[in-house]
Amino acid sequence: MKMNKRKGFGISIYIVFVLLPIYWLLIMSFKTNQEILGALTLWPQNFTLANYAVIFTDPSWYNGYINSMIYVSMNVVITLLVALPAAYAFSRYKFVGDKHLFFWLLSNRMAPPAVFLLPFFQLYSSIGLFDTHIAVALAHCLFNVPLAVWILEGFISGVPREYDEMAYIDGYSFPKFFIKIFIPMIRSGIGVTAFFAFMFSWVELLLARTLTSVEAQPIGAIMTRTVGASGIDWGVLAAAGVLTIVPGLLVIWFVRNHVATGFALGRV
Amino acid sequence: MNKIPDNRAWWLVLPVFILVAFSALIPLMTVVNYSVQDIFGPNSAYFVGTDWFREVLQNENLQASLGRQFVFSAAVLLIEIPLGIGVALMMPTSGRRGSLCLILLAIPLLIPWNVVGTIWQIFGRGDIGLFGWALNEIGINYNYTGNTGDAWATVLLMDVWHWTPLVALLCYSGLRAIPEAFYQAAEIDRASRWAIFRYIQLPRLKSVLVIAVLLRFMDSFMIYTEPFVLTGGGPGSSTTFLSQTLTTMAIGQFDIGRAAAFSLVYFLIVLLVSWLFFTAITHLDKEK
Amino acid sequence: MFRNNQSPRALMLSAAISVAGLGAAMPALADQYSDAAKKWVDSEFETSTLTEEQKLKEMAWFTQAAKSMRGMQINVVSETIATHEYESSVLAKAFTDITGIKVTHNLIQEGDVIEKLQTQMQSGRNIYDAFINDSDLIGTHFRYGKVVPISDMMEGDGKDFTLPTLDLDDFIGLDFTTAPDGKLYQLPDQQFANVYWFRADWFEREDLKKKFKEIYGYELGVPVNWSAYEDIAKFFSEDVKTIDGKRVYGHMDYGKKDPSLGWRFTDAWFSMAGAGDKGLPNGLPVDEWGIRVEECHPVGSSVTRGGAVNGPAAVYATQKYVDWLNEYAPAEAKGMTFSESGPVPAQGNVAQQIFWYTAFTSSMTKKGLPVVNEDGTPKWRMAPSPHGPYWEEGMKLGYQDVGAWTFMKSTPKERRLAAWLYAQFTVSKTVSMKKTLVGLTPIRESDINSDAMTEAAPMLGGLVEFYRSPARVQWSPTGTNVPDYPKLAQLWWQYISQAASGESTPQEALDGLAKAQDNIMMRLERANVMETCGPKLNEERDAQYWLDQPGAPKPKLDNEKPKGQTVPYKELLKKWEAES
Amino acid sequence: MIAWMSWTMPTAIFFAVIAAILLAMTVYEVVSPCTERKGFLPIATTRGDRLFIGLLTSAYIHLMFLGLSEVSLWLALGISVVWLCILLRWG
Amino acid sequence: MSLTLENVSHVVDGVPYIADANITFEAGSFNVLLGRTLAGKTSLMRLMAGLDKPTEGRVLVDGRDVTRESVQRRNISMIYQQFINYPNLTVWENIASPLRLAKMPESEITRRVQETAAMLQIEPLLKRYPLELSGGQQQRTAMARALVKDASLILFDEPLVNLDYKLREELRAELRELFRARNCIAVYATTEANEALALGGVTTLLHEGRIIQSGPVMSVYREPVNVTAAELFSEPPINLIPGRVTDTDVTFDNYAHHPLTRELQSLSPADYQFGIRPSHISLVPQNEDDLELAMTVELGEISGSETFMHVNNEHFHMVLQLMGVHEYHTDTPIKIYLPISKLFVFDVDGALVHAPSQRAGE
Amino acid sequence: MAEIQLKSLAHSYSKHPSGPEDYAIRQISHTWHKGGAYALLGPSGCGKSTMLNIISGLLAPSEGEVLFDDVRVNELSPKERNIAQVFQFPVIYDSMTVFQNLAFPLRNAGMAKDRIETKVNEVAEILELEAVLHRKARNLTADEKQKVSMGRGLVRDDVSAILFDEPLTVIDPQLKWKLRRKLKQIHEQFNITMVYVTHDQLEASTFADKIAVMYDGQIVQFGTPRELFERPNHTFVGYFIGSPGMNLVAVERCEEGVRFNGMTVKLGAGLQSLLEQSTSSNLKLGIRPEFIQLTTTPSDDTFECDVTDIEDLGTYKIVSLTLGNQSIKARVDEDHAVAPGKIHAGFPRQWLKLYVDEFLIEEQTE
Repeated sequence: MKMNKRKGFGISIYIVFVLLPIYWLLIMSFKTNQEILGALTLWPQNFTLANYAVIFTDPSWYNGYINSMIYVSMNVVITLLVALPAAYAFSRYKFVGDKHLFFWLLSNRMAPPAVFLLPFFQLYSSIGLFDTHIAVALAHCLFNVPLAVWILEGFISGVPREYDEMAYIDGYSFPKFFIKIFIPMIRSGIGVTAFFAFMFSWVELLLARTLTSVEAQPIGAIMTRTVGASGIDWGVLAAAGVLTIVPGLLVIWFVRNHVATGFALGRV
Repeated sequence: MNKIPDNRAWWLVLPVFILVAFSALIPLMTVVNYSVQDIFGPNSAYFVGTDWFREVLQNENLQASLGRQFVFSAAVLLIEIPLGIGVALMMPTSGRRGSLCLILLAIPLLIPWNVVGTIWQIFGRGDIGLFGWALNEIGINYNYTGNTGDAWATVLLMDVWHWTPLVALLCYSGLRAIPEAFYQAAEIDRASRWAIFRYIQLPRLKSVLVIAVLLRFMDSFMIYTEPFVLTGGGPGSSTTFLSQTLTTMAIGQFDIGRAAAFSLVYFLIVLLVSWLFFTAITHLDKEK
Repeated sequence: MFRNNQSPRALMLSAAISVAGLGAAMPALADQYSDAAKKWVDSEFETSTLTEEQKLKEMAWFTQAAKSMRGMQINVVSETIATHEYESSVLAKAFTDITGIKVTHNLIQEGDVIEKLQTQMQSGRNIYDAFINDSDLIGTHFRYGKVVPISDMMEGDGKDFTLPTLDLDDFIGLDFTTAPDGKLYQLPDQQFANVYWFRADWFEREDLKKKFKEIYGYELGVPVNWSAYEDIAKFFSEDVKTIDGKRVYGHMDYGKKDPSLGWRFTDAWFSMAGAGDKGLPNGLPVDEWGIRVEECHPVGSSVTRGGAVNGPAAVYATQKYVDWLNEYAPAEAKGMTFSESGPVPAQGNVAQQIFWYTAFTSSMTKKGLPVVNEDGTPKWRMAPSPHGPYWEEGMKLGYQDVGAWTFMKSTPKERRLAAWLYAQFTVSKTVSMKKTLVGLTPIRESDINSDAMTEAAPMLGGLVEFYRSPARVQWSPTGTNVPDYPKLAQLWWQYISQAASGESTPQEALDGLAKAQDNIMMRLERANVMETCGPKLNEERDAQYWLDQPGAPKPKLDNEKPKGQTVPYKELLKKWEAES
Repeated sequence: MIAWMSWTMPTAIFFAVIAAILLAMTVYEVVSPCTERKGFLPIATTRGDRLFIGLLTSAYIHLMFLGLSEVSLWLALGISVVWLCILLRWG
Repeated sequence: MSLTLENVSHVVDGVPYIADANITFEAGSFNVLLGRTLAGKTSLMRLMAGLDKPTEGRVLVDGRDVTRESVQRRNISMIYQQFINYPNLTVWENIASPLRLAKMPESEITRRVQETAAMLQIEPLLKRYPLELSGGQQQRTAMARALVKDASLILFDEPLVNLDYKLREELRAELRELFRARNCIAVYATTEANEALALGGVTTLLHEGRIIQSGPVMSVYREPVNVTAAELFSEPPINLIPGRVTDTDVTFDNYAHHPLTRELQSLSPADYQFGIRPSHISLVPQNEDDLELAMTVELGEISGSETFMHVNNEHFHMVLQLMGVHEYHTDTPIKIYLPISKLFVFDVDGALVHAPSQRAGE
Repeated sequence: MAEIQLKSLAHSYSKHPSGPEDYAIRQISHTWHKGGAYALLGPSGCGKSTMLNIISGLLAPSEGEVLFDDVRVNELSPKERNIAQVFQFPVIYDSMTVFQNLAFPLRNAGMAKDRIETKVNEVAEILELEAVLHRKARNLTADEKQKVSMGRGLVRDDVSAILFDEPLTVIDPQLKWKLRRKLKQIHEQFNITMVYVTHDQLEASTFADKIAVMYDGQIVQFGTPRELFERPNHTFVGYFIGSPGMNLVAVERCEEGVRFNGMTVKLGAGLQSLLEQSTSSNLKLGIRPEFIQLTTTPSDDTFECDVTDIEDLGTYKIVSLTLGNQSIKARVDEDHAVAPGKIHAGFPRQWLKLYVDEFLIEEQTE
């Protein structure tokens, strides 16, 4: 029991460490720029929602969130759609070049993004996808798909092959088995994978910014407008920052149990 | 479980292959093409052969940032992996409190990287940031923008703040996957807390740790946005890592050819390290 | 790529208009566009140098000119300052109402604007239909040939789309956007300068004046040279230290390793110190970047090639920047970017700033700030920047940024012309007065001299006076000597930051910078990608050879700190008024 | 359409060679699948592994030559080819 | 239908899993594959099901080559050692799933599911999910799913091994009942000789990937073709004693001499291995020519109704299976009697030379 | 080594049990004597593992007390109770070698190096693990792993007791024989209190001197294998022990004894009077298949039956009979010839048991 108390204390300290910077961002978003730059205050002296009002009343602001959410969702869907069969193949079959393909997929996470930006821009422009959500979604697949395949492969390996065989024996065709039987069985894995895909797509900015100009502009790019030749609009920046956390919070809320229990079956 | 040899599995992998090949191979080939030319715009390029590679390899600034990069990645791994394991061990194992911990811990992971940089940039400032202010209040002369040591500490602290939850999350789920019987057996065998960790938890965390270490290595080796927003690589070039040098070159100066050569060298380094690591781990598993 | 989303209703209307135009003697039938024009003119653009009738006529011209483009959607982009925010949220809407062309005026960080522009230039693919970017790129634009010169457009395909009442001569910044070939490349949209800023109220305080005189032997006033600035900085930071119980500083600047640190230098710092040659708007043959040109061909920036980037004057200027930042500015300043440091003087603890952008004027005149009086008048004033010991009469004294409309050849013609209409709209006399009052970034002589400006003058701390004086021509942006602004400008912040942090000495940092600059120019020469006036580097020769030549690079002065010189603000004002 | 990729003859040849090697190896593998074996490398490898190791080390050999010497790269290429053969045969 | 494996071999990564299997299963037969762990039982079943394709050889159904036919197109069922059910479907849906896939009318599905569930006594569980059930119930569900569709080939891969002893006994009995009336091929893999005996039918012995014997259970039991077969099909394992037959007598392991009586007389002089089942050894002489051996008790194990006595001397170790409860303490000297008529005789290579005959009246 | 006493032990996994069905263990009082080899036999879900975990201290009982040598140990951890336990599925420390695995509990107790060495080698020899002693435990086969797992329990000779939780589940049948023998030997050698949980009567009776049969959270009989076989105290014991289990026939009272299907079974006077003391109508007669005598000739105390099935199990046969509407199984020797058709079955009086409310009633003789 003593142990548990010590643990509780330790984890509390760590969570405070995690939350403090976020707290600071949060209270900043409720302060006026005047107060932010003036004396240091631990909570807003003149509580204001004006910073949020700026974002919520201006479509060119809030559209950024919508754009980001659109391409992130598209990315999650595409990632899962292509990664599931591939992970299944890697987990169940041996085929020419499998291990090399796997490592090659993984190696795409290792390519430094900066230099690939211009080719990416050229590539998507040349097929007329510049400034579309799908372009960003596809580009993010580059680093999300390999990870998804990796994670899912672990989960799928945790499901005995007998399930597949039994389904075939029962007369299921592969697609039908996959959709009706298999996917529900590894839904925790899918939840976890979706979480990771969401996470890495949501936080990425370089590619998203390069591949868009107006119609699909991500929030991260719009946020930079708080920095101008006449100073930084700290309050709005903080409010925008706080709002970028919200979708993530919702997602983690939905997959929390999968993350806790899901991995038990998975790659680990 | 034995895998069935069947080349038809390629059909299942094909979508991934096409998708990734489209997004990876074409740009990669383009980058290779760029790397032997001095590019100024469409149709205005000058063939330079391997000059860029030579320059990149012999450039002292780049070597210095490579060195810093390795130090940074090593530091990140050395801090975050043990800390992440520690946090995972401390997390409540079940129930509402477990979920709550999980959600709170995951927050930093879900914040866009530029916002992470911004948060710490503010948080660390001596005048308007709680952290910098508090340190100065208790008499520590802290200024992350002026002092190299402080800058490093802050960049590391930020990275630890940002990414330790990932390690913790992975480890947490890894720990959940250990059957209760192992703890029972250890208890029966009169194992100490340390022995339980050393002989039960740690070995069973190995596969998640592989993921964690690989991800953390790759991502920390390519870290750009957060330290750029935080310190801009300064003071001087003390926190200028490879990726920042590269990004400045590629999308600041649009010095595409040189940047391409640079990034290929960079890519080869990451590839080698990751491959060595990957191979070492997978082969250790097989070893009798 | 070109999308024509003309709605059926718009089609019908335009048909109706043309029928009306054919059949009736009436100049124009009331339609939705003229209604909109009237509404906007009455409600938003009331203050103007034009009469109501002139304004409506101008607007009617836009409606008419845009007829064939109705329903089109175009995207333009600019950085974030009050002026552009006004354009983005008000003018774009007004333009859409009046012309039927849908404009999205996107606002992003300045660095991102340049990055997008670069991407478009590098790829030849259209990203935005028009950019508002600083005229600093003039040297780049005219050399690479990827930009449509405005003057060509006005005579060529844009002839029918050029506003008859545009009145180019009325613009004050045309020099900056005109290349050596005599063509106008960009259309000014907003401009601001960097000047000296100081707390006039403190400078008037008798106790302080007395104390200063005691210590330094001359009057406290607007510093004319850097020696005086340094003395005053030292005075407030070390001798006065606190005013009314508050810690005060005699200097404010910024030093974070960030692209904006480069602006700090490329904008005018060396020219203020006197590193370049005489000449307005930019020094010739050596400009404030330290780049020497011969017949428009850049020939080098190292002293050994005849440039002045690492000459004694530049080293001196850099040294002063570093020293003052370390000794007289608040500690946080070292970690700030341009945008972060800008609002700091508004907090009321900075006595003077040598390098202050007038873009901050509006944010520093807000009521309730420590630097604003009860009646709304500022406690501060702006004045001409002091100059360094190497400076000579006839050289530029500061930086003036002209954000100007730029059109790329890679933009499809239809879209470019639609954007051209919008660009003219944002600078037309109907709207420019109002825009100037909102953003305080005047571009037209007529606006500057208007009654409205006179009325606003007391609140603006000398802004109006500055723009009305002929001295303003001493403030200019980067000139045509710089062959590739984006590539070269990126070098500056990286090398300067080494000096700022003490990692290397100013001399070492500038040597590196000069070498890197020459290197890039050498590559430009090698690849021979510039249509005109490409770099042709000089052979390296002994530095002394160049130092011995007249003009920049100038040899090191024996005494870099002459006696401080100040001038009372009132006298300065009188001088400006007298000249105008 | 592909002008933007800035192809040059040397890089085109380079990719063609790589593609040819991969194709050949794939055909070889399909025709006669190989099993893991242990040669002088410290780990058991398949043919494909050895090819990968060979290509990666060849890249490093070239970089080494570029970074440390002014010797012609043809030498590096020669060494790499020999090394690749040794590796595939005995690795 | 009949199922024939013709020269079937299965090699994975150079390791032979099944070597040259030739066997035919007749319609309506109940077949037991008996072999130790890793003997190839599962591999053989997978080949029969079509889950794996043989490296060599053919699989014939009613003489038709189906070697390359996909699993889905064959009408088979399989029950695994692990309790494999679709975890996301209810028991009802689990059982109904093969029928639904066969596009059977809903009323027919309902009828059949009810019927099968009743047969396996899982009607009260139909609305539950498999993971909420006990192991026995899960396996019953799996069986129901396998039985509901009238497959022509039903494969059982050690289905009872993870269940309680008593439950195993019951299900085994039920299985026998269930298959009595069916006209399909049932193949049942097990490692336990007793299970094979209890199930009856045709027994096939599998050892290291090879089929070593196949035939009606009692004939295989009574006449194992070689030592391996005898060892496999005996629990506790058959006792083996090496011996040398000369013209006059037989010497067991250079130790116990015995005159050549009864069946032994027909043996030509050579070295042999003699086998005797534990149940045939007794503690009291039953015939005068019983081989008497003096042993010491090593361990007595008492099952419910039997006692397994482990005895040894310096030459042999033997197991006796005695009816009833016998309590002997360790190290008690004891005499045991081996009836000569119950001896199995194998040659030195292990091939059967002689098997004891059954009493008349069988 | 210790005597383990359970006092009115009860356990429920739910926090607020609402009725007896919520209890995994219901009110058990029981004593395991010092140095005995015991088995805890029962079907899955009867609560036997729960009880084992309560004894070892992995689980705290909801009610009742656990005493070791008369000392209450409810609050003590397994470590403090000094108990060894072997689990159903092998639990090995897979990063260690077999040697390290076996030495682990000793090292944790701080034993001297050379003593550890001897002890481990001793146990390894018993379990025939010498060959793999220095291999990584991860690479062992399932039964080797389980041997290691058992070895870790056996290596400690100072323990209060060793508990086995169905340790042979994963072991190949051929090996089970060996290991059972090993365990028995080990017990005879070390004389440690051992409790062995299993659902397999053979394992239980092979291993244990006395067996506790658990059913539905209770111990229904505690006795020697012979007692369990010959005198099952509860119908469940009758059913569970023996293969096949005891034939149980529901009967009703009649004047001379009990009756079913119009057939009367006479009871002795003692038994008759005992029966009369109870009013319950839940009466069953039980007889083991082994004790049914089949003859082809009828006699006084035989009943005529139909043979419905004959199962030849090699060493014996099981004959299924119908007597009236009751089906009964009889077990006969392999050499005993039985033909389908009519047969006569005799139920020897001494093996005929009467159960009232599932429990045995018996005359107090001998």
